[in-house]
Amino acid sequence: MSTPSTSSAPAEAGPRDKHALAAAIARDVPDGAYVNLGIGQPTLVAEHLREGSGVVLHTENGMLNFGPVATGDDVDLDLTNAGKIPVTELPGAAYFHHADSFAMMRGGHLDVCVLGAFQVSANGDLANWHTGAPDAIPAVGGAMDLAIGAEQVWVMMTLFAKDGTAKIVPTCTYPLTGLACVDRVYTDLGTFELAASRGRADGAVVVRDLSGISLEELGGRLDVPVVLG
Amino acid sequence: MSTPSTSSAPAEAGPRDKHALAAAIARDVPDGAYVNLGIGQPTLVAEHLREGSGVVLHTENGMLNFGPVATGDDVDLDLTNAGKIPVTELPGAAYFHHADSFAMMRGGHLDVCVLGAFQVSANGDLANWHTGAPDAIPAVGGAMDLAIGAEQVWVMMTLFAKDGTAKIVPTCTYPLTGLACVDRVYTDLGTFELAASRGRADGAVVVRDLSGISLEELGGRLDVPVVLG
Amino acid sequence: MSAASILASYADAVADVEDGATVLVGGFGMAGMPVELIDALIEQGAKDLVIVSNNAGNGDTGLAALLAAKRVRKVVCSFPRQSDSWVFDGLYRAGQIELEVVPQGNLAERMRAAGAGIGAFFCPTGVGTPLTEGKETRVIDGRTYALEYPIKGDVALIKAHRADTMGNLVYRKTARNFGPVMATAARTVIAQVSEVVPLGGLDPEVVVTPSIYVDRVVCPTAQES
Amino acid sequence: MSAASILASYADAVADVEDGATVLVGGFGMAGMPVELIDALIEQGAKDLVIVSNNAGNGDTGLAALLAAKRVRKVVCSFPRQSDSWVFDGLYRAGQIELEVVPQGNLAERMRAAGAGIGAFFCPTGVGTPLTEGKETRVIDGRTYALEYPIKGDVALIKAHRADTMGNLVYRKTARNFGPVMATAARTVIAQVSEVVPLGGLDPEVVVTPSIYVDRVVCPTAQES
Repeated sequence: MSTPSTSSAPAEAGPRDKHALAAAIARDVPDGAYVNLGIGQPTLVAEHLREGSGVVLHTENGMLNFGPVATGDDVDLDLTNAGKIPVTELPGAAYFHHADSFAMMRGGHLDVCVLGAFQVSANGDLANWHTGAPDAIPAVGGAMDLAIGAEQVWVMMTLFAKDGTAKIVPTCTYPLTGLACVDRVYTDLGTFELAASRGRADGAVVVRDLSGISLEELGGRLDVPVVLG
Repeated sequence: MSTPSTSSAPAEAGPRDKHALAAAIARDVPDGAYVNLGIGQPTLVAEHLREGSGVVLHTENGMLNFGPVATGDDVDLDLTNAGKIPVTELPGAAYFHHADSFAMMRGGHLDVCVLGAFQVSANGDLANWHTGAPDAIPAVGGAMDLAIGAEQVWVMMTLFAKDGTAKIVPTCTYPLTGLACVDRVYTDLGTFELAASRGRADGAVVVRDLSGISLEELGGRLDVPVVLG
Repeated sequence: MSAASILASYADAVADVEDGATVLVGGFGMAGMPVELIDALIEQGAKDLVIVSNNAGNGDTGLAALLAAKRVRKVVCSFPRQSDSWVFDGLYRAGQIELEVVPQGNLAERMRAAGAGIGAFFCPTGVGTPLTEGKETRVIDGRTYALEYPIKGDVALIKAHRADTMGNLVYRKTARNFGPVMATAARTVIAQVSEVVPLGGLDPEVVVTPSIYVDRVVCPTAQES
Repeated sequence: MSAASILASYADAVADVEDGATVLVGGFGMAGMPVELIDALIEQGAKDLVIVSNNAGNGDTGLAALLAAKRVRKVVCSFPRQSDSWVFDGLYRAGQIELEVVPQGNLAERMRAAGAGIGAFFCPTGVGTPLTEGKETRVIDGRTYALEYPIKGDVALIKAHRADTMGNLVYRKTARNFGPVMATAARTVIAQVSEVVPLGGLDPEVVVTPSIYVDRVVCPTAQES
């Protein structure tokens, strides 16, 4: 995946690591947006938000405007994020109960949520809660609520699984989290716009910010048409 | 209606005035009950609750445990009951918004509500929001929510309208507020148990506390069977 | 949306309300009624409005004045008829205004549904009465319910007690009433308040309407942002 | 119901929980988890329980201990599988416990519906996924919804921060989570708190769960009533 770019498309030196990816996502979050960052890698986005951006973070366990992870004396077990990690409170925070928190999500009041994924289909179907393995214990948490709730649903993931199979697919084979809900996919090798592609007659996804892969190679390794945007 | 009693049934000296009626209702409210008193005459019940009864009053505009009507310097236009009359706040009060307040009602959490009525049918249908007059402007407020919400729905009314027609009827002719929702009817001439009667094969209503009317006269003036309870 | 704008001018706050808009108006009687915002809306001139509010105006001010100015096509409310609702009464009897009467709890719950992304809900209120005539009904666990749909606003005009500079709101006593629900149910939420406090000036435990729901806060003495 | 009883004994508070009861258990991870009430329930011995909670136990204490004691027939939750959910995992793989996975927001909203007297509601969450398979769906305004039913509890065990002597409750930070919703959805609501304050000791503006919802308040240092 570190093949040098051979395409005429703009390409960075190599694939983006998770920090570069988080930084890229953070740059795209509008100032003042209300944002939910999913458990795991998406939480890294918080570290890259511009000082003074006014971005307000939501956690589905009932809070708006939490701050960095708590350390030392700031740890309070009554104040955690959705990953059950102690966090801090910023001025202007608000607490609310679970039904109100999910009403906020389901009602479309969040501007952006960033989620991890196993698979995303070209039309924006999301699979991120269950591998479909017969012996897996299913656990969904708030993933389905976030997938259908936020105004913009962004996925943060590697483009290919460890075994080399693509995670942007014509049709998800893993159990779905939500239908046609993903607007944008940020990957190590490029950023894909699905919202735009939903309007395309050819079913293609639009890629930008290619990193460490050429458009040609990308086209060869994905089963969905890709155009440069 | 002040005909002396000619029956063997127990009867008080004469019909109960609204204060005697309110006092009778107040005596029946269980200690510690959560109660909503409808606009108009039912609000009189509050004045007759025993000191220390622990009864908590709910007002649908978003408050539990309000106190007497406010006077003088205690008047605060941000603190009113459902009749838009300034009231006071007791220790242990709580404020909440309208959706929460009606969730409380609809969810069956109130023990008792006391409502006025135009008509009540023997099976407990309630008509108290609209006379059916073609030129009347319909206005329902919280009546329908209260009618179906409280654990016990009690009606406070005169038994006969000014024109002498009975207000406990086989079937309501006025537009309904709720179906089979009234448990008990307190009137100037007696107290009627409808909840019990709903189990009776003969469709009779059960009367107690006859006041200023005999069972025979009552039976003659109502179109529903009456038995003494 | 981003954190609320703080405005000192009621006129600026309602400048973009469009003809034909559905406007949710807070208050139960005068408690929580955003009188200054309504006055500004009258001044602004938008017409053919649909007003969703508990009442249909009292006396000659506030909502009643908006109605009297012939700006309202339809009122959705629970209790139009009051001793001092002569403006509405006159228009209604003259056939110059539409009325949808909704039980008070359904009014609140239908707006909550709009704010909470609920498509419709089965509600027991009003079953068997004229107010659910024609509605789909269903028996669930032996009880009959009618299907009720969300009420969404283009704009909500509400009155709160205090705001912080982000737009978090707290209310005062029973003036809270419809405000918090309407704040969730409209595309643009405009709150008039008595005071704007600095960021950090509201305890996060007691915020009733979080800033995410609020677009504009209006307070004549506030510093604009 | 009347104002809450104040108890000093967790054992007394759960003494009447019956075999087969549906028990709503508050908390999100350990925040808001009523650990002492769960311990008392283990001691009490009720079995064949249906537990409704966000998770299915962590480590070897609390809910996990209740599960390990084989008192639970079924768990209704959004997220059973965690790094420290070995007790549940073992029982589940051995076929000794039933599991209903519910999206977290549906878990909350279905309990809210139970408390609010809503018969069922059309919800967009999970449409097209295995978790709405077999559910009635409907297209409303171009969007597809699945019909969801209330979840009612016989008992709710929750943890709040402070109570007054009537049973009004306030919570602390994100430990609030499911507590206020569960308090509306169960026939008998039992809240453990850190402190009981005298009547008038809670500002009526900041009460989160009004006393009407609360049957028993447990605090080891409280004077019983």
